[in-house]
Amino acid sequence: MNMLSLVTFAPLAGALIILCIPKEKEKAIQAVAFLFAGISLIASLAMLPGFSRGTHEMQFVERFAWIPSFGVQYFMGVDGLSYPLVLLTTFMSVIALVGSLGIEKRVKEYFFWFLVLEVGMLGVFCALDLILFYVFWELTLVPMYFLIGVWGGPRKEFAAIKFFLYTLTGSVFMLLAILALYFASTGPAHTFDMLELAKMTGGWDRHFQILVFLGLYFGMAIKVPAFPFHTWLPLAHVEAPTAISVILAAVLLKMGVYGLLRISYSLAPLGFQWFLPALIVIAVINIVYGALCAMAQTDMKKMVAYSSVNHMGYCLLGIAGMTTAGFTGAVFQMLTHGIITGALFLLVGVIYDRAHTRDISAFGGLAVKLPVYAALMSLTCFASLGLPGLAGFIGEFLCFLGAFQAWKLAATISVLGIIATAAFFLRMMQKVFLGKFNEKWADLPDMTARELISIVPLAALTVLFGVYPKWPLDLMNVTLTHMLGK
Amino acid sequence: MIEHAYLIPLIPLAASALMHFGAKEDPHSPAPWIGVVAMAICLGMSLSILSAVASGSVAVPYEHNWPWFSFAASIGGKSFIYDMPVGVLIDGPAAVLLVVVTLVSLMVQIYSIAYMHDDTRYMRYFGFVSFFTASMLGLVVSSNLLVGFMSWELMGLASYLLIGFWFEKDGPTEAQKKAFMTTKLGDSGLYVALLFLFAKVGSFQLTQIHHFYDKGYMPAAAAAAIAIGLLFGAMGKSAQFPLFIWLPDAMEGPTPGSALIHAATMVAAGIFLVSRTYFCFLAAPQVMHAAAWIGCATAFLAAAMALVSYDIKRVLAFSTVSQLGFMMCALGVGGYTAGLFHLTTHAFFKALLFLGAGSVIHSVHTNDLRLMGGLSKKMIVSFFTILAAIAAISGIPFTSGYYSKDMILANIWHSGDRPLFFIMLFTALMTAFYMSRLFILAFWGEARDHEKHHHAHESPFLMTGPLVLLAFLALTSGFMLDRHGLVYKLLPKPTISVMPGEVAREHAPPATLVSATMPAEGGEHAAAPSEAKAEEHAPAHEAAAEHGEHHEGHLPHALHLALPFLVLGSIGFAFFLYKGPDYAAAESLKATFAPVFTVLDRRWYLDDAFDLLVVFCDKVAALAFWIDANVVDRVFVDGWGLLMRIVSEISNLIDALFVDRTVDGFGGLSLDLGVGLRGLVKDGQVQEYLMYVAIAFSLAATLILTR
Amino acid sequence: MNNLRLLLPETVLATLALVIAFADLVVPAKRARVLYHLAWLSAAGVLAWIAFTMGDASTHGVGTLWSVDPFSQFFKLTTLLTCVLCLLLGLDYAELPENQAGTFSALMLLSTAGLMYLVSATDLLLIFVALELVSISSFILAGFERGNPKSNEGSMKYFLFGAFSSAVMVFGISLYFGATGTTHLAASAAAPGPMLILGLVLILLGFGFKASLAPMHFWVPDAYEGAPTPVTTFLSVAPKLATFAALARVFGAIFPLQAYDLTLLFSIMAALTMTIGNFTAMFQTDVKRLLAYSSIAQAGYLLIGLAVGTPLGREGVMLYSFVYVAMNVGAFAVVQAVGSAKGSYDLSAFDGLCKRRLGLSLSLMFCLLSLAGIPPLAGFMGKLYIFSAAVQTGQWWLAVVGVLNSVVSVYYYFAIAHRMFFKEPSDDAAIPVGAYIYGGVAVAVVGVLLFGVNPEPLIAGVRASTQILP
Amino acid sequence: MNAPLTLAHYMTVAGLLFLIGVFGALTRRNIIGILMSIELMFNAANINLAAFDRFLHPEGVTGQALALFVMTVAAAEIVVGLALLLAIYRGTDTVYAEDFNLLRG
Amino acid sequence: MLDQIVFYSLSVLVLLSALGVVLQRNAVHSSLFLGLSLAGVAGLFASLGADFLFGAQIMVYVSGIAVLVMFVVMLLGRASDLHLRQVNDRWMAALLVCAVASVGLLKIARLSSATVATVAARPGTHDIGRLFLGQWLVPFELISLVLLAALLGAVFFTRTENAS
Repeated sequence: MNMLSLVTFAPLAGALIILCIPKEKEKAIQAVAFLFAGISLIASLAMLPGFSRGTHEMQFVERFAWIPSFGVQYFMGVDGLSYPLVLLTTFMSVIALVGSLGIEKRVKEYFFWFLVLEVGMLGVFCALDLILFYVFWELTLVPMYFLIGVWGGPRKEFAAIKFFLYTLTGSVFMLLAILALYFASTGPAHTFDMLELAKMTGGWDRHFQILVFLGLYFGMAIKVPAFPFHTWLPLAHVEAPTAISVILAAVLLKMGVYGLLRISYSLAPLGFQWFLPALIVIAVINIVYGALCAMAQTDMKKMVAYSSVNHMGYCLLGIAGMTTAGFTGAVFQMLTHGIITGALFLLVGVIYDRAHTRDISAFGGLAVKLPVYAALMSLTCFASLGLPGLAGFIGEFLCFLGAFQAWKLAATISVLGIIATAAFFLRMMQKVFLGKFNEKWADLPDMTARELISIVPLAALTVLFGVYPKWPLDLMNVTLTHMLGK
Repeated sequence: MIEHAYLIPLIPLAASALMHFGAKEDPHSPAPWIGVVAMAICLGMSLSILSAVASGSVAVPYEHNWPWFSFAASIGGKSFIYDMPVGVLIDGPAAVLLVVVTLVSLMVQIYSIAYMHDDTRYMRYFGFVSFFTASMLGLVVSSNLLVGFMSWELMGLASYLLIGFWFEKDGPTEAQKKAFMTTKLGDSGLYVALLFLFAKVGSFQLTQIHHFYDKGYMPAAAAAAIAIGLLFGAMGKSAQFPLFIWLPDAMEGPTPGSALIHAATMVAAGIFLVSRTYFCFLAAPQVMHAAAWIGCATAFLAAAMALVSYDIKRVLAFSTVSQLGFMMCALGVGGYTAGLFHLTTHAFFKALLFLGAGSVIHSVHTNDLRLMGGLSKKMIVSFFTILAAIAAISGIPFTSGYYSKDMILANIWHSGDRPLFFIMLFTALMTAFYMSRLFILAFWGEARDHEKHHHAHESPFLMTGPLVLLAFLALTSGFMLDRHGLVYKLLPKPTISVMPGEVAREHAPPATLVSATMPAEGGEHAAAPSEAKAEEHAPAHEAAAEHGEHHEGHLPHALHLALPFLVLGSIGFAFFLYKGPDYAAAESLKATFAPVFTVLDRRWYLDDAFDLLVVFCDKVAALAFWIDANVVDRVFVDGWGLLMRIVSEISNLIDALFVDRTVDGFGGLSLDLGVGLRGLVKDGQVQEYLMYVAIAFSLAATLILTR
Repeated sequence: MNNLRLLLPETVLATLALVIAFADLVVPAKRARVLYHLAWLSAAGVLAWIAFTMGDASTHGVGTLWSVDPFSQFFKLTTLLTCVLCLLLGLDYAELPENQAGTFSALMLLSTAGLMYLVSATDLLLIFVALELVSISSFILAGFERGNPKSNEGSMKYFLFGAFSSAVMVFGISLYFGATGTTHLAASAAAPGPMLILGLVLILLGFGFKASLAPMHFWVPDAYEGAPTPVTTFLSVAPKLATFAALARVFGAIFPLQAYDLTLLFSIMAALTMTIGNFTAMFQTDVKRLLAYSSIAQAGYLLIGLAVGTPLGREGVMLYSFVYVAMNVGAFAVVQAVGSAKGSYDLSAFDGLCKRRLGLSLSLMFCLLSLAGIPPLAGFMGKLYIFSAAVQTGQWWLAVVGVLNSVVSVYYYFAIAHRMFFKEPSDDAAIPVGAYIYGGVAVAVVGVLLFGVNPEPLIAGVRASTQILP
Repeated sequence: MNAPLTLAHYMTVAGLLFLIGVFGALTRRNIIGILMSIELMFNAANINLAAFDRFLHPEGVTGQALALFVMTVAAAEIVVGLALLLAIYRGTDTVYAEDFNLLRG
Repeated sequence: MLDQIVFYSLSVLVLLSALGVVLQRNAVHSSLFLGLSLAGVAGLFASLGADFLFGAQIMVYVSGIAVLVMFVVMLLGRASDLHLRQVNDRWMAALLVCAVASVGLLKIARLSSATVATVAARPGTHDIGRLFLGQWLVPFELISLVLLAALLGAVFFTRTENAS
């Protein structure tokens, strides 16, 4: 059975079915969306027993010629790097769907675009052919444009087009780099096959690899987002509806880091090494500067958005270390950042839905009134600031561990970012939950069942991965060791 | 029993979870007893472990590890899967600390049942205390530095929760943030040290790291860096200068919680960390010396602040800081045993002091010493127990403090650093002075505020019981431990047989081999031979160390004899100044040295500096965001807009040459080029179109032909 | 003699055009619509004829002034396809004078026939005459809305521009003749001298006019905005693509750019065309004008394929051309439906279209996305091919300009999407959509999606049709 | 003056005539003027063709024949142009090129 | 010598009357100059020995097109036009463009130093006919389609009843 195709395209089937349902039948539309996202989730989980932790080879491979005259294949497969991200995607999609149940406007279109978006995201992580990868990569843009632009906040339209143009600019350069790789490939015919291309890197000169790397990097860095290409992120995050912020933070940003590891590193190793000194500087800037910017925010959502900049900096830091620990940390950090920041956005959405403001200073003492909310928010914030025992710590620490071997000074400076992260999260908690209760919010209800359903699983995973990170780590260890071993 | 040591942190953790999630808020709920019982069990286990260790019936260090998780790592370019274990490592100091922590925590919890009875979040409080204790116990037993670090950080969280327990008020919320942030600042040092250690050793296991150091594989520079990092971490948690600013503010939490923080958990953690990684410091003598001076500065500065404060809890807090300075100083001069000895004794008498102070505050509803006075008549148990504690902390002969402080001073004396010694000696006398002052103001003489005095009453048994027990320990623990050199047996100073740099680098085995060849499990087998080997290799060192310990145990005879009299003199001076209802002598002295008092009152301006730092950070953050919104976004978002602008300027220029047209600037998404190009057809003049064609082709043709 | 047989389809089509032109005199005005049907059926018949005989080698060959080869047949197919679709759209275009159906369809067929001659021509004389046939028919078609001053004005500008270009081109042809002694296009006859080069450059101007290459593009927005929408659709596709075919033949197969040092000129023109088209389109508020600039930009992308001068580039041009038919016709068909219903082609006419006509909105969206080159739509495959050709020859700067331009294009394509999906409808007026428009849109969207997801048959077809006979 | 006539002479005349035509097309305000200028450009090409035919390729008639085609096409062009102009003149009452500016931007 | 005199006088006639075409303020004079210039071109054809071309030029251009233009000028002309500038304000730029272009054009002219070649038999008009109906049949037929299209256009644009 073609599991990966099932996982990837089940939501597409759902999207097409939704198109056929009259738009008044909102319940049916939601049900279909859940059904097909659920199929995807279950199918991806069903791969878990069959997924071998002991090999670095691609698994569940599907391959047939797609555009033979151009050497393009339909080539899907997962390994320890991509499989955890596939799981993250299917899981977070279902969570975000729960978070989407509050959508009341143009329900049909919303779920249609949502499912299309999920197809794109899953495809990116499964594709092993560069063109296929690029197609899926771009496929995420259009749904995202609509999801932000129709269902977003006050400046949604500007945010949507900025997101689109910005990321598209990056990805077209990536396309050029992909084409350059194609023409550099040797053998009976040119190929877009990532695995084949990775074997040929030895024959390419350094100059070429640097150019290719830069092209690829431009696309990836905007997605990550790495300084100075990060400024679309706060805007997009702030304007997007809650569930879409969740997806944006949890999955979309991961595509950039994944691309760096899967493509930039594998296909232009010399370029990658050439770029490392710059990458480490960018990582440090992302961490420290992102945290500082977050500190200056009064809007909770924007603060969380900047914290994403900060957290993706850890991923870059881990990658820049060029050590297995760093890579492991980066991948693990992707997972945990997805879960934690997803939860954070959901939680910010909860308060926004009630109070219609996200201004940190508008609240005060809410812990008395909303104990469950306060507890979950605190847990998530502490997880996000890297408190040991919660998921954020392991990834962050491994990133540092990996980077420190190569970049002692940079890693040491980055540690300051941890402090700054703690500072802004603590301040937010202090202003919102602690202190004197602001009587304005006297009739704020605590969390509803639907909200709990979407957030509690994330909180549980946060704790679980914090105290027992073995499961996700075991999935990726062998693959990452092999990546650096060659 | 020792094989079940892993349960010691887990039981309170489970109790905490149970109390958090399993019980409803209810002042009459018996649920707090869950925590008490859990702690009692832990205390029992700890005592049995301690006795086993003391009697030598189990071999120490005892280590046992379980696999936890694995991750891919690489050291020196070689990749391997590192199996991170989680485990326990019990040695003498750990065994002692277990008893201290569980005992103090037990006392605090029993005491709190009465003390916190009326609070709305009664249950939550006990949950926090158990959680706090569990984190500390985790640090104590952990065989693995990373797990230790995790416990360490969780302790930070616990302190955050406990200090901010009354979060409706602004004071506690500020204090909790300050505590968390300041210790976090220190933790960053520890963080870097951990990274450095792993980068060098390829393991987080204490025994393996010790082995690595023992063989002299660690380069001197790295050793110094690691030691600095560890020291920095300890400075944050153990409130050393200049990071001690959080501790006085931490008073905002419930008083029994403060007792826990000051006696058994937070502040002890830093000292314990230094002792746990003492070999790292031994390999970096300069850092040790710096640690001694930091301890000294801390001790002196804090004691000086304690001289002038009228807030009973603050005086105690400053005294804690000061005493921690003593411990750090002791560790810094090589007085390992003395430092830990003082940690132990201090735990008892400081817990006692806080609980006693809590009892007093509970009774008179104020923290202000000036409003107390004459309480000895009303609160007889509190009076005597606090008297015992003050005797101990002041170093009255044969109380516990006398032994431990004596040993510290002896160690400092033997380090040969005379300025250090005399400052510390002076600080010891200041200790006696301010504690006596506190005592006199609170209990002696006549009541100054008769209303409060009238309401004052003795606390219930649940509160006085722990006081009595702790008073007993404050008086006797020093004597008990000092007898027969038990303290040296329980708290032996670690050694390293080869100093860094004595082994050529190339002889060092690849670091990965260290972790690869040393199985994570059965660490006790691996550790033991290394210990044995160390002895084998350096018997001379060992003998010298042995000799030194005994020698360092004593001050020169004259000093040793003079010390009690100096202390008594200091106490007498306090009586002289603060006798009488309006302590006129003290007030006149204060008037004479007003500037000094102001400086002390302002706490050496360190808090102001901290506030400035906070403001500065806010400014930096605001600046960063401004840059982001106004520079980065402009330049990079509309990123290539810059390029477009240039192109457009050029096209503009060409345009102007022929048709004299200006292009308006255009905001938004840098549509300048578009504007310029659009200008070409602005008027819809067909002959203008033709003109452009003619221009283009005449130029092109001419260029091609005249090439 | 002369291999006249090879040109049979064109000749038949031209004859049918004549028949329709004269039938106009006898068919009563009420029944004039029958002439539209006759016309599109004729074109469709010829289309089928060529399609079915395309693989037949006997239909290929070299004539005195022409070569019929798979390459030319491919472009004849695209031209005929466009013609059929535009005639169908014309059936649903109310502004055309009813009683002029014969003239209209005859002129459409005549220009189509002219384009078919053009793509096969290997002689400057035939090229010139064919171009003139197309031009004169187009001038008239562009001015076909007599009552609309914009239509007249557009036609006039188009005409003046066209006449000027013809004159320049003729001067170029005269120079070519002077240099070679013949009008036949054959590299063997021509030694690259200054006269030849100047001649070729001036001839290029004539081609550039038809293909709307910068700086000969100025007429495009005016003529497109003024012309009846089906004509705009036709003009934006068929003459452009056929001219590219002729350019590929002349400046690719016969006079390789590299040998005549024209690569840089072509590259600069390509870059200019894209940039001007895209950056100017950003400001348009009239959708037809916007799409006119977009079609200029598209010509720029196509020119990259020629500028690289490789077989891959030529394949790219062919692939892109075919895809371009679908996406551009689809886009214009929706625009025609909305514009006719609202009586305005202003962007605001599209406000909230998705509330009224979700299908139309999505179709237009797909076509626009395809024009922007967003995968997995057909336009992406075209762009992929074109840009890869540039990358292959190392013309990096051209590729970079190209991709950046496709980013810019998103800005204005999405301005329409923005209107359709993000705005509220301004009025409650119904938007009637004719059956023929639905048909055209359906064909276009299916093409855009199908060739995007599964481009292999198209690529195979292109690969099989690259052969250019001398 | 006495130098034998060469191709260069004719080409110079043709070139100048062409440029005069271009100049007129670019500057005449009256559309008929533009049309006439374009006619001059066509004629310049024809001079070229006839001269090349005579000087370079006297053995054939290609040049002359080509010039005949050009003539025909030019006639067709001007017919359409004048008809168009008449039609527009009826609507707008102007023959000046700069008045045609409905379509712009 | 005669050749030279004929050539130079015709050239001067052609160029001067062409200048008259583009510079004359009065459109009627302009069209008259057009006829003169075209006649001069016809003379140049004759001097080049292209007799048929000479005839065609006189028939088509001088007596056809020039007259047609003159009709239209008179049809559309107004007296007030005489007082208007007939050259737009881009003339300087146009002059510059022409100057630049002349560099290229004169350069190729200078390179062409061929003199009149003597051949045994100059092909005549019948060869043109043979060419039209032989090798160039298709363009020859096509040109009739061009004329047909122009005819359709002329009819379409000038039909008054359609103008609404």
